[in-house]
Amino acid sequence: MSDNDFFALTPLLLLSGSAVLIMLLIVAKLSHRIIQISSLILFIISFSSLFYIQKILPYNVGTLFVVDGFGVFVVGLVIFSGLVVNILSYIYFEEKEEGPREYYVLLFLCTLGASVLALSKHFIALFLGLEILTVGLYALIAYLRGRNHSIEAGIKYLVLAAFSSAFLLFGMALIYLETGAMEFQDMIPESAKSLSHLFYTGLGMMLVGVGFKLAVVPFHMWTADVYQGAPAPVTAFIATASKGGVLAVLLRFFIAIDGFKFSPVMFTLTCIAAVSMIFGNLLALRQRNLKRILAYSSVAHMGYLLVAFIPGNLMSLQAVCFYLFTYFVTTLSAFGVVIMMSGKNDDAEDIDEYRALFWKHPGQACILSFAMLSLAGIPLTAGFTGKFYILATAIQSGYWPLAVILVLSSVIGLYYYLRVITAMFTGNKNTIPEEREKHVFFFRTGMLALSVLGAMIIWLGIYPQDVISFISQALVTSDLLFTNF
Amino acid sequence: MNSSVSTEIVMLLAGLLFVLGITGVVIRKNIIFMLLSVEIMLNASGLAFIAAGARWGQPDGQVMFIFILAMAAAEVSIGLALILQIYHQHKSLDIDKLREMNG
Amino acid sequence: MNNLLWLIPALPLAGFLILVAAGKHLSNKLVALTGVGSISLAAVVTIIVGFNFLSSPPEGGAYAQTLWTWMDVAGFSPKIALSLDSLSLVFIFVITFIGSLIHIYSAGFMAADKDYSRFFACMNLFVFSMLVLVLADNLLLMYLGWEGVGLCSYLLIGFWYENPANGYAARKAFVITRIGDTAMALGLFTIYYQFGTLVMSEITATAPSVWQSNSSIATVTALLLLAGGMGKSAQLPLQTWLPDAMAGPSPVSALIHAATMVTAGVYLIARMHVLFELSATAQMIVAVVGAVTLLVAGFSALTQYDIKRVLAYSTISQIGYMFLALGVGAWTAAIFHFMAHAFFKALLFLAAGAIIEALGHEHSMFKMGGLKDKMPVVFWTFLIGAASLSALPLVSAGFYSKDQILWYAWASDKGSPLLWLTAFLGAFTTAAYTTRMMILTFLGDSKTGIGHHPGKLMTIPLIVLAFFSVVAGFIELPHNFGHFTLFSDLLHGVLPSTVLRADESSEWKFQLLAFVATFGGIYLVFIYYYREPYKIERLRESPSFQWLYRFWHGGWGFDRLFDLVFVTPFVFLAKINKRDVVDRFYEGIASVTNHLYRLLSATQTGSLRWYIMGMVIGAIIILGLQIML
Amino acid sequence: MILVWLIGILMGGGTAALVLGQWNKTIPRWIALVTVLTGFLLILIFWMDQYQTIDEHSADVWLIDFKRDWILSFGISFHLAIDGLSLLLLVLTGFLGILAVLCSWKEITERTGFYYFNLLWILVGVSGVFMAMDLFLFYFFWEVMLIPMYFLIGIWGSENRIYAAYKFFIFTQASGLLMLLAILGLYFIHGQNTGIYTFNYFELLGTVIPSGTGLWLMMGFFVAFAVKLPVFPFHTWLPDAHSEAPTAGSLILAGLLLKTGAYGLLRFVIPLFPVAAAQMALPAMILGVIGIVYGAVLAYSQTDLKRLVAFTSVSHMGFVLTGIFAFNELAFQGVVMQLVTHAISTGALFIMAGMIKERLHTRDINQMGGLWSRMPKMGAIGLLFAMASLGLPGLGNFIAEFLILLGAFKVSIWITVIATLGLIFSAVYSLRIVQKIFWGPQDGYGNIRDFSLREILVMTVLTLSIVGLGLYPQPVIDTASPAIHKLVLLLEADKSNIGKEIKYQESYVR
Repeated sequence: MSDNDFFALTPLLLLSGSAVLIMLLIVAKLSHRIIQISSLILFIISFSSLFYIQKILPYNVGTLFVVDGFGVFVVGLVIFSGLVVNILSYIYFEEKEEGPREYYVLLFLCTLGASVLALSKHFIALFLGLEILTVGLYALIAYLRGRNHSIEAGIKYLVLAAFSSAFLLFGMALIYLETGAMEFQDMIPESAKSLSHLFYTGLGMMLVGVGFKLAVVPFHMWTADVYQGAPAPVTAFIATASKGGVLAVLLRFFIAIDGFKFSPVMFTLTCIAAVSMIFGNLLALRQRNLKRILAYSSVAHMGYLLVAFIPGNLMSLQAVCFYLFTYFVTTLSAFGVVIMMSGKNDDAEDIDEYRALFWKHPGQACILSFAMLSLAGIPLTAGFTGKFYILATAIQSGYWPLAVILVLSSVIGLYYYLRVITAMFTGNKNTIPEEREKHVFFFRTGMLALSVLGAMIIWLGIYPQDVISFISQALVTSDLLFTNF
Repeated sequence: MNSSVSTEIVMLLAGLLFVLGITGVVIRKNIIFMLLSVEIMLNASGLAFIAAGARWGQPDGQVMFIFILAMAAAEVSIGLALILQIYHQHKSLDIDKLREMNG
Repeated sequence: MNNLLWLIPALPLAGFLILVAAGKHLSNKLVALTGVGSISLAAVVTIIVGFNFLSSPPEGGAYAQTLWTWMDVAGFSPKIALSLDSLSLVFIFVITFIGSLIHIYSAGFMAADKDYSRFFACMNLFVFSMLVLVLADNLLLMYLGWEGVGLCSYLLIGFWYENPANGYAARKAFVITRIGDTAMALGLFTIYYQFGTLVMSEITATAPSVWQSNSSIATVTALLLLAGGMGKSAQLPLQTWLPDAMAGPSPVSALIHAATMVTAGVYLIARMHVLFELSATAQMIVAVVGAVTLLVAGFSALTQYDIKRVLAYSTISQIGYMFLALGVGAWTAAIFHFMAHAFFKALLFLAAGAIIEALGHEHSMFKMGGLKDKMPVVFWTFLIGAASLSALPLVSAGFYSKDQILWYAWASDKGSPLLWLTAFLGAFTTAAYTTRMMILTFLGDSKTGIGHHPGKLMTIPLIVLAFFSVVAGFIELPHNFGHFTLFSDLLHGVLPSTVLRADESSEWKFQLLAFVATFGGIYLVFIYYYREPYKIERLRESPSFQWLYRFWHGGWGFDRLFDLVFVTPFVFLAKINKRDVVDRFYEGIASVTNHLYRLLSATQTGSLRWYIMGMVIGAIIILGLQIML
Repeated sequence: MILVWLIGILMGGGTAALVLGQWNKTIPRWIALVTVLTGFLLILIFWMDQYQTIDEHSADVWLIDFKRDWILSFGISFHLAIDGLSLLLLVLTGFLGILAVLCSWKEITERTGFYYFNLLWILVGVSGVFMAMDLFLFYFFWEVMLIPMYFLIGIWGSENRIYAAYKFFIFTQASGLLMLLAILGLYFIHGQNTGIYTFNYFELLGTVIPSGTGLWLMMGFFVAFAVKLPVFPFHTWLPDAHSEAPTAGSLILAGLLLKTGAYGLLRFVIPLFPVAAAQMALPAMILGVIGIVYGAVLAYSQTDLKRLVAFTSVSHMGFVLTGIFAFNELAFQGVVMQLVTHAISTGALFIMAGMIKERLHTRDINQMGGLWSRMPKMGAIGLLFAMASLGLPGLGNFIAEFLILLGAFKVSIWITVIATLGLIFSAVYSLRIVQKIFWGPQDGYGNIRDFSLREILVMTVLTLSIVGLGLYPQPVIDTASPAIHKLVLLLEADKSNIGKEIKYQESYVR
């Protein structure tokens, strides 16, 4: 490995280094507060390193990784998500757990895993990233082991994730068997005709594995339980970083093997997208648990993302990136409010706990409203621009049925997003937890972070041009562009 | 490298193991057995990798197998920890009793 | 002088605005002064303008005054413009003159009412609308007046709104006339697209060249206008509102439901006579409608208890005569009868109002009686009015006007023996119910004590009207008694003269027959009701007579028929659909969605094994798809 | 620039009301009043200024045009422009805005800051809709109207407000998304035809669209506008929303939000898809007529005053739809008049309903009666607007309905004949209002007062406008006429092009 290789991998190295460093700090028996702050700083450093490596993009690190604009963009999102989760975690864990320090190590590891995924261009790297992420998540989900739901969620996630990993691995093995290559771009078949059933089977099994991670129908059933059972910050992380990384690698994989020309696969994906949008929205319809609502909503949103994904052209790439961005921001702010609202014993799950939030704490209520409206795709918010982008992509390539399904299902979705907002301005219950007073600094920081997220939602809704240009720029320096476009 | 066993046979074995694993996961109620079955599935994949590597005469398959082993180990360790907790809380390892979250 | 024309409608409007804006703060005296004053001034201006008109007839036979362009859209540019010709002159004279008399009467009649100013405001608005109706130079502006009088009629019928029955009567009146109005609006559309204008003089000038005689478009258009007229003028089958409209105060009945508004249909048809002349069918229908109406209403009038309802049916019947006249092409005769009718019917209503007021709001004639000596002024004036109504030969205005119609019904080229026969029968009936009313009200024993006598404000208008009820007839005399044709000469600038098919020399025979009808009617009723009342008692016992009596009393069952055919189904549909059946569809969608949610939600069992099962099935489907496709 | 100012003032005012509302409950309403007054004056002065120069036959109908790049990647610009039609509707927006603030003056006592914020932001959305000449921007404003309205209904509405708010939001959003699809379809068709990807309205005009696709795209727009208008089978959100909203909400819903639907049909559906719109004309007119009759019948059966008035809106908007698809100048001008006068008359009825509710605490007309003797002023005004609603000549609505019917008569006699049934039914329901509320025996209400000074002011202004429009509608007609004229020319040009159109289609089909 050359110096340049190391240079290109700086963010990953920083992340793994941070994990080690935090571990050492824990050994030094430093307080939660210090660990939190130092991990915050480390996150910021890792995040800034992304800008630092801009100039050498795109860059191939051996056969395993490619550091290009697209990858860096997704890594940026992932680290950003880790950063936000980190900021919001202090109060949440301080109230609940005796030793919340290891949590930060795991957070770094998971971030690392998702980042590795986003940069990988090889089965081994893919597997590695996926497992770093997943194994970390097992622990994170069950982190608050005192709670019943945590353990239940943990074991469900563990069994299912391992189960799906097995599918993924078997699929990879089949493809490897068929093509003799583990690096994505080497397994490009000359023509679709020469492909055997074995290859398709392999691809199908990989879809099962990836489908689980993305939580699309029919592999969505775990989502709600895990979202509900996991600590709210972890849920936020699962909802964003883990899905973003997996989607990135899926995209990279498909572009590399030009999977868009395999009609059975694309047909499958189309069905999955359609069913995910419909089922996701329907499942959330009268759900009263906010975390479960967000879980089902994420199912639908993954469906939307697949709609953008399916056309498989440059615009679809941009749409996916843009939507991921808006989805990250939105989901993080939604969960952010949940985290802030959560009390000592339980998360603020039931939407009744949000009654009258508008009058009691307008700031949080506004941010949650923004998030909900954004998820619903109402103009003025990021979600609308994102959805607009997706619709444009779909229509440009003539995927009218998908576009129509997207529209109709998001109408169903409207109902439950509105229910959350409605809950916030009805009733008179005071549910603001008291401990906010104890951690004024962290509370303020948290609110600041949330406000920034809220502002970003609006900013993306009103003036998305900067981000769109930024994404186009990032994609220009993407390896995957040169190979197939 | 001369292989006396054809790739097809090994793949068939891997496939069988995989299906066996699936069956195990689906029909067993005891969490430990479920975990075990998942391990079987993972190992089936590992086997498939080795076979594939063998077919192309590359070490990559075996590398992958080692990774799989490592990951399986990590997974099992966390899994067992969780199972302990479950037993602690529920006094049972019946997975069907663990369905508090639904809807 | 024609620039004074705008003042005629403007004065009542000003009165209305003052009363609306400040009515609550003015004393009753000031209110009356404003109300009566504005109309009287309008009457004065009318007389000045009319005098001018007669002394120096304008070119083209009409004064015109354009105030402003109402709107201008794609060549459709109706103007707010007034036009005065001899026809409208007759009308505005009647409206302002009788209007001011009735206002004066009302000042006394309504004195005790708490809503004194509201009453005068509405009355002023009515006079304004009516003047706009007859002065309008185009059909659209006329339509404004047309609907405006409808509104005022509504407001005044429902003047005593606290009794819901009055409100319902008002609503009925408005809605039924609206049906006619709507047909008329359609007529307006047709006319606009046929002639490219709604100015009446232009239409009448160009119609004969645009339309062929008896073309179907002419018939349809004429019939649509007729429908408008039928609504306003309470002709069959839209007559049912007028008897109920008697819920309003008596001056209202006198002004609106006798003298002016209800004759708007006559005005409309006379004004658009060219269109009707182009279609023999339409004109015949006008005649038939008139003939049938006059008979139907006449028989109904014979059986009423309520004095105002008698008068109401009588009004319908008399307007039927006017329609008959229009239908047979006796244009001036119709207008002449309108004028005579305005005088004597206003008189009758006002007198009836005085009686009702005096008897403490007693409407039933069977509870009156013996008023001849107690209220002499009312009696005598009422008698003159009744004489005129029953067309007492030679001395009453009604005789001259009705006689003309009877004659033309026979003699005009569009007349027929059958039409004459109905008119003749009608004359008989008219005499009969008038006499019945007189006998029941004024003769016999007194049954109800008199509260207070009408004051001068009320009696003077009665006397003036009585005077005109006699005198008005003499301006138009048949050729065999002096052949004085002042009135028809006046109108011949606007309305064509009637083409006769019979020889004028036979007219005396018909006059003689009319004598017989009138006196026959009077005599018969006199015998049955006064001289030998047991006869009527005996008659009442026969079931078929009872049935007939009830049938006529109920206005020939029209109300029940309409209720059955239109009102009940409408109300029923409205009731059952109150919650909007379309919404059920959307609720259906919502509930399907909800069911889907339940169904899907049930799949989220929480059981890990179930989830795995789901994944396995999903995997099988996906792999199946990969292999199959 | 004046357009940007208008939007800016409203936005700023709203935000200021929200922020300052934290301190004091009465400040927001003053801020709101000043804001809407400023906005109204601004646009009114502009109107006065332009009125003399408006010429029916001038080729350039656009009075102002303001354009800045917004999202370049999609060819989206911040493009505002107005012609006479938009100008009229903007004036109406300002006018009703003032009334809305005034009639909320006493009614809203809770969370005033947020209330006026929402109110003003609805106005932002509405004015934006009337000005936007970029389809994306249009859609953007189209949706911006919804959220604050949702809050307005959901927070300050009456008992069943949540249901109503949902229904309102979901109906309009669902149809709006279909429009978004259609907008995108148009965008790409235009892009593929010309290579220029833009949402600019002026560029998209005259896009050659294969006829099958054109019909679908047109339907996308049509449904969105039909729901807003509302057209017969899509009307069911309206009674709920209207009856549950606070007075100002009902006022703005009826007065402005419904108008955006008609505006959209005139501005987008017909010019962008003349061929498809022509195919749609007969069904649309039939729907309009059904709406007229159906709305009227339902209005008759209602016992909730606001619901009743809401159904009358359905009926009146049926006239609008019929008029729009009659495709001639008379009908178009009638439609414009109807938009303005319906806003005033129905708005007045809603305000009145609000005032009655304030006094009697009920909207059930069966529990009212005899109010005339207690409140003669309100009685007179109520009567006047009931009359306006039934189309009494001399009041603005008559002109509108007459022109529409006259225009429609040219196209289809039978449809017009059925539409005139609406005139009869409108008499039936309007008089029912008068009968049930003002007439009849008076019950033992407590101490109720007649109009206060503020209420007199509001009602006087409304009365003067409706009478003024009834007797001299020419300013409105003149202002709208260049735009209408252009629309008619476009349709005529299109008629003569029908032969060519078919050739186009063949070549496109390959």
